[in-house]
Amino acid sequence: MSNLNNIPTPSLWQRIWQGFLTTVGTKQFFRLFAPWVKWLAVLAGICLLIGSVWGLAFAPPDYLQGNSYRIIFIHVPAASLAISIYFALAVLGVIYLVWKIKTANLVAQALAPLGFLLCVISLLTGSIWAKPTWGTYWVWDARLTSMLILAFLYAGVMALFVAFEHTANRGKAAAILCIVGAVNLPIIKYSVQWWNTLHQGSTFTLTEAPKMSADMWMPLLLMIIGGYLLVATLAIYRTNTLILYRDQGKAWVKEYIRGQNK
Amino acid sequence: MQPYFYSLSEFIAMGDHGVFVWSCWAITVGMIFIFIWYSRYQRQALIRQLTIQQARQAQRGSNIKKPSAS
Amino acid sequence: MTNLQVPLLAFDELTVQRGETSLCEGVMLDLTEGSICHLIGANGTGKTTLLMQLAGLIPVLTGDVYYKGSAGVPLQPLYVSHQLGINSSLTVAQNLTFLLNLYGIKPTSADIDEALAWVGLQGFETISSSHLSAGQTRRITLARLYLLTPQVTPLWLLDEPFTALDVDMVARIQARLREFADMGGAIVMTSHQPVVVANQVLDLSDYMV
Amino acid sequence: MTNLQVPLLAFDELTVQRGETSLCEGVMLDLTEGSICHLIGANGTGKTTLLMQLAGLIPVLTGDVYYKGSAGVPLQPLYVSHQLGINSSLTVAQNLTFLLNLYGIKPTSADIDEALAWVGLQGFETISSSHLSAGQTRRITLARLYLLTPQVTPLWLLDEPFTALDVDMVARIQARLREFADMGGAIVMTSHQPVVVANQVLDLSDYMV
Amino acid sequence: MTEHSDNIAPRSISFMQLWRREWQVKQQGAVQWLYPLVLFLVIITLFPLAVGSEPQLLQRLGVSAVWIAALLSLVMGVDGLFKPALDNGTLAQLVVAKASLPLWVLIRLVIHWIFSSGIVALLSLLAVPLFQLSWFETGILMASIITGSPMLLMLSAIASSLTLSLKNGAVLVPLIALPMQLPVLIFATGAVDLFASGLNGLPILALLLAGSIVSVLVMPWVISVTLKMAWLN
Amino acid sequence: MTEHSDNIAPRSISFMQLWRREWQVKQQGAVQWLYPLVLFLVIITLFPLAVGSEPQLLQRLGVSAVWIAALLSLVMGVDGLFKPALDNGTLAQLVVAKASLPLWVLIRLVIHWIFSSGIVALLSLLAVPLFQLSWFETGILMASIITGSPMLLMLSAIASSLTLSLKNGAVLVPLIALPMQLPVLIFATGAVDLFASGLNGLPILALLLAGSIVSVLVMPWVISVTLKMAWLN
Ligand code: HEM
Ligand SMILES: Nc1ncnc2c1ncn2[C@@H]1O[C@H](COP(=O)(O)OP(=O)(O)OP(=O)(O)O)[C@@H](O)[C@H]1O
Ligand SMILES: Nc1ncnc2c1ncn2[C@@H]1O[C@H](COP(=O)(O)OP(=O)(O)OP(=O)(O)O)[C@@H](O)[C@H]1O
Ligand SMILES: [Mg+2]
Ligand SMILES: [Mg+2]
Repeated sequence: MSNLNNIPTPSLWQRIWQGFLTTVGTKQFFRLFAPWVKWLAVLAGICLLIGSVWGLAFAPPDYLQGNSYRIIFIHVPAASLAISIYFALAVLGVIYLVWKIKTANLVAQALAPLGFLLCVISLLTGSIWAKPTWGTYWVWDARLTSMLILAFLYAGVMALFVAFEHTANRGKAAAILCIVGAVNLPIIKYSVQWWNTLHQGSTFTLTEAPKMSADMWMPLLLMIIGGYLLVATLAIYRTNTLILYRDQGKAWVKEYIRGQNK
Repeated sequence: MQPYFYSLSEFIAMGDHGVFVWSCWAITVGMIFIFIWYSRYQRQALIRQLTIQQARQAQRGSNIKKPSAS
Repeated sequence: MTNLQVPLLAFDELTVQRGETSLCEGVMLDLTEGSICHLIGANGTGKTTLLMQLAGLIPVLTGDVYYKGSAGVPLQPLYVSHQLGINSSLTVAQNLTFLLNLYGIKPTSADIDEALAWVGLQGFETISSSHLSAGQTRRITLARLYLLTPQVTPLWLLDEPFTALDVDMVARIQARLREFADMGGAIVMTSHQPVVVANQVLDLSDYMV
Repeated sequence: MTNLQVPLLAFDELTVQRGETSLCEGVMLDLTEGSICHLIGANGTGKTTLLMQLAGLIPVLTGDVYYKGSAGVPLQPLYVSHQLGINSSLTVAQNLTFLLNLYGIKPTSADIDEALAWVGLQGFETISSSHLSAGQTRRITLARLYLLTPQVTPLWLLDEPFTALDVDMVARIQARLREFADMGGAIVMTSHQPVVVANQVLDLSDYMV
Repeated sequence: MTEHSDNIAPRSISFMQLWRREWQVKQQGAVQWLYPLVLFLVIITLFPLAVGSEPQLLQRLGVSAVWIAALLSLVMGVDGLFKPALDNGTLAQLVVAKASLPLWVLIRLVIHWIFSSGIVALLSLLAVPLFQLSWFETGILMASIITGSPMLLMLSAIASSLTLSLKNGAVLVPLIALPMQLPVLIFATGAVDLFASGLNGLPILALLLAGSIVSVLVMPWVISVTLKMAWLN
Repeated sequence: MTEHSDNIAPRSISFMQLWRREWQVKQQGAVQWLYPLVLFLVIITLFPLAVGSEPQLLQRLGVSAVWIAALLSLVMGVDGLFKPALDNGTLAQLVVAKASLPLWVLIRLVIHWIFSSGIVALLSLLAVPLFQLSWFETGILMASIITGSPMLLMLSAIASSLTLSLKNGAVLVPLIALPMQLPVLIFATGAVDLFASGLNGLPILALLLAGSIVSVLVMPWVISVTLKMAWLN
């Protein structure tokens, strides 16, 4: 049996690739990012606190909407994060399916409920805001509807993650759904431009200076940055929980658990 | 920098829009804190469970093969 | 203890039939307590059909069945068929508990553990039934045999109970069948494998129309 | 006629696994043309899982499989499992035709008749498959064995092919297995019943983790 | 000979045990109860999307939209109500062990109802903001769902049991059930309309309630008789 | 040693043979095509009941009613698309025999399409008398169903294949599929509206058509990859 012993030697690139794959392994992810959680949390807290106080107490009111516009400081970060997180899920899905990097799938699983939560927050704050400005809690306007659809998409993704929790297929189905569902993102993003709607167009663009006064957009920017930091914190923390669960049989987890109980 | 509101009651009232603004803030902060608490709870519950499991394994010290708990 | 005059189960000129097609006619049997009757016949003879009639799933249209001396099909026998009565989304223990509840038994968790250990499923209590091999799935249903006594149900109707089981398990089941019969139960079973503990054979081929 | 240097199917240090749980490790086998390998092991050892891996339904993650000398799982083997591939709303002949079509065979109606007669289902061609007994249903799938030759598919993977079959049919199938092996085919099969025609035994219990 | 309790009714499975089992079967996914919620919202969303966002129009369609959602959520799972139990042998075990089949049927249907119409009835409150219905109208809508849907479910269930032993019975279920359900739907939406236009719709609601009560009392028996014919095909 | 055609692609089942089989399977329930009809009629009936019989209003609602019926009839039967083939082993036989799974998926979907959206497209002609739509508008409606529904079906099918190996996956199918399908519905009804108001909806129809063509070309591959994961659980 000559050919049974004839193991092909891996090429250099294969070895480099293998090396890369091991660095994004679950253990490495845990080791690398666990210490960040504290610092990210502190930073996020500072940003959000300053942003909130500034936005609520110091910023001048909008000449049209009065003080109700202060909802913007949570509405916009929540909405924009909800969209970004879904995009991240799609990207992570591709990474998981194409390069078979398990950590990507765990990050996605950790992020999905967070995205759903933010989507629900943006819907709730939006509809509360709608009452004083448009006189009703809900209109079937393109942006609102597409945001609702995003919430449904999140619900589907979460349902799939939960349903496959205990199988070898974990996350594959959800990854595929994230990718297929991502075609909706442009529709949500550009619904305001495609259809004439009640909802506000973009204020922040990369090409133009913001039309708001600095006292309004500065706290908003702080809130957005704080929001992203908070999401990063929670994503790392939750991913690490999933890693501990997934790798509970491994020696390094046992070691870690022993360390925790000292 | 100047605070926009002169008094606390004014700050709470926010013109006529206090209800809307504060309910938004309450909902958001509440939900996010519950989420953070839940994430922490999950981690702690897992660590507790794994600790118990380890203690049991150590105690038995045998290698009875159990099907994976999946 | 047993009254040998009155058989536990008897047929007289029974017709095995499904709808309007008769498969076997004039089938006769006397089954006393302590008997293990091996029902044989080639594929498609009507063995499963006969057991379904005895279990009360298909009506007996021609001929008589006597149970404990009075006319009528058996009351609440144990019936093990190809369809195991197992819901694949429940755990092993949940399924077994339900199958025992059906006979008015409230198994303690020690009972369940013991019965599952008997069929070699110790440690599988909380595993979903869909994550088992062919033989293991059948073992869940067969774990009942360990806990059922003639006081609960004196008649067992078993349709190919050895399917997919390994040799050890087949031997253990056979031993249990003997034990049950000795305690005063009676068994009608089919199998295309030899049943060494059987003390009675009914060949349905003899009655085919 | 056969080249004895290159086995038809070989494993080297194969791990039988489902998802992340390994069931058996380091399984070795060399299967030449003319071999009938009887895979044995208690319930839940991993026999079905191994056959599914060979059939290409579950990936082989650790260890190597060689088919006709080159690495990879077999191309288009015959696979008979507990799930028979029979749609109960189609007739017997329609089901058999489909199962043969899958291997690029266009059976004439004489072929179908002959194959069904071989499994004792003559006259059942236009009967709905749901109206058959347990053994008869399995016979539909097994009727393929009569028409498949090593030219079409040199490797058969049979998971408990004798389940629910009567003694005559088991004997007939075994004779056919021998015939197929003698024509240059190879067979891997599981069964908890003795397989007298097997000339090789692989006991998975030896490799359990 | 020790008389083996010949004349005593056989001891069989109790109500609580049956209930626990059916609950366990339904419970598998802990988030199960979320599905009807999302499904309801999605179906509700279909209407404004297809019809356009005029509040006036939506207000008029609100009641039908909620009712269609209720109907669909009832009908959707209904072919899985008895078929799996037949296929996996549970039904045979119940029959052989002389369990009370009507009781089992009732328990299964009650649990199915809770997770479909029951939740939809609760969710119909969402029609207030989404379709700008008034609270009063929504209350009536809720009442009409609660009184009407048991009858709808029973009709679906009998259709489902009738087609049980057929090979592709599943397709037939809505076919048999829907024509019978249509009148219920018409009455129910009619009642809400009457109230909305200031008239008294109570007699119609009472009629629906009576129909539901009768069918809940009678149908489990009819269904269990039908179920027992499953092996006769 | 006789070389067993090692390097020749294996001979497997042909297009015609697959088609014949799927057709036979579908044929068994000969009344299959009645189902979308009944569903269609129920939904159609409810609209006039809900909004009253003003011709003006009904005319506007016709398009939406037909589209909702088309969508729901596509979604409803879809959980039976692949599950039975997995359970009875057909799918395993296809995979092992190296049959072209994308081809099989496509054939199954085409046949399903004919008996759901295909029929609804035909039935949409009924909108002419029922809702007093113009022939022109009905033609556009039909065109929009024909161009849009293949994409809807593909989305349903991917949802169905994703939940294949789940015990109670059937509930999840509409949950996953409908959100992705909503935008199609928006575009399709929007196109008909545009035409009705004298504008050019052709670009939107073309967009739908393009989407459908792309998804018909791509999705069978994605679905067959997903189907092959069914045994991994
Ligand atoms: C339920 C109702 C609402 C939903 C679902 C919603 C959703 C969204 C979304 C998705 C964004 C885009 C975020 C991004 O692109 O990063 C956004 C931004 C925004 N929304 Fe809303 N919104 C709602 C109600 C409102 C109301 C009532 C107002 C105020 C009149 C409002 C004002 C804004 C503003 C000013 C922005 C920032 C626009 C920009 O800078 O891009 N929204 N909203
Ligand atoms: N559902 C059914 N409808 C109509 N006829 C059936 C049905 N099931 C079985 N039959 C017919 O009844 C006959 C007897 O079937 P039965 O299942 O009783 O056989 P059996 O003796 O148990 O065979 P096996 O050894 O294969 O299990 C068969 O010839 C079959 O054709
Ligand atoms: N779908 C599944 N998901 C997870 N684990 C499974 C699944 N099916 C089987 N197993 C596990 O894999 C192991 C091997 O199963 P397999 O079906 O290969 O056994 P087998 O040797 O064929 O047994 P039998 O003789 O009973 O057919 C079993 O211990 C079982 O617990
Ligand atoms: Mg039989
Ligand atoms: Mg097996």
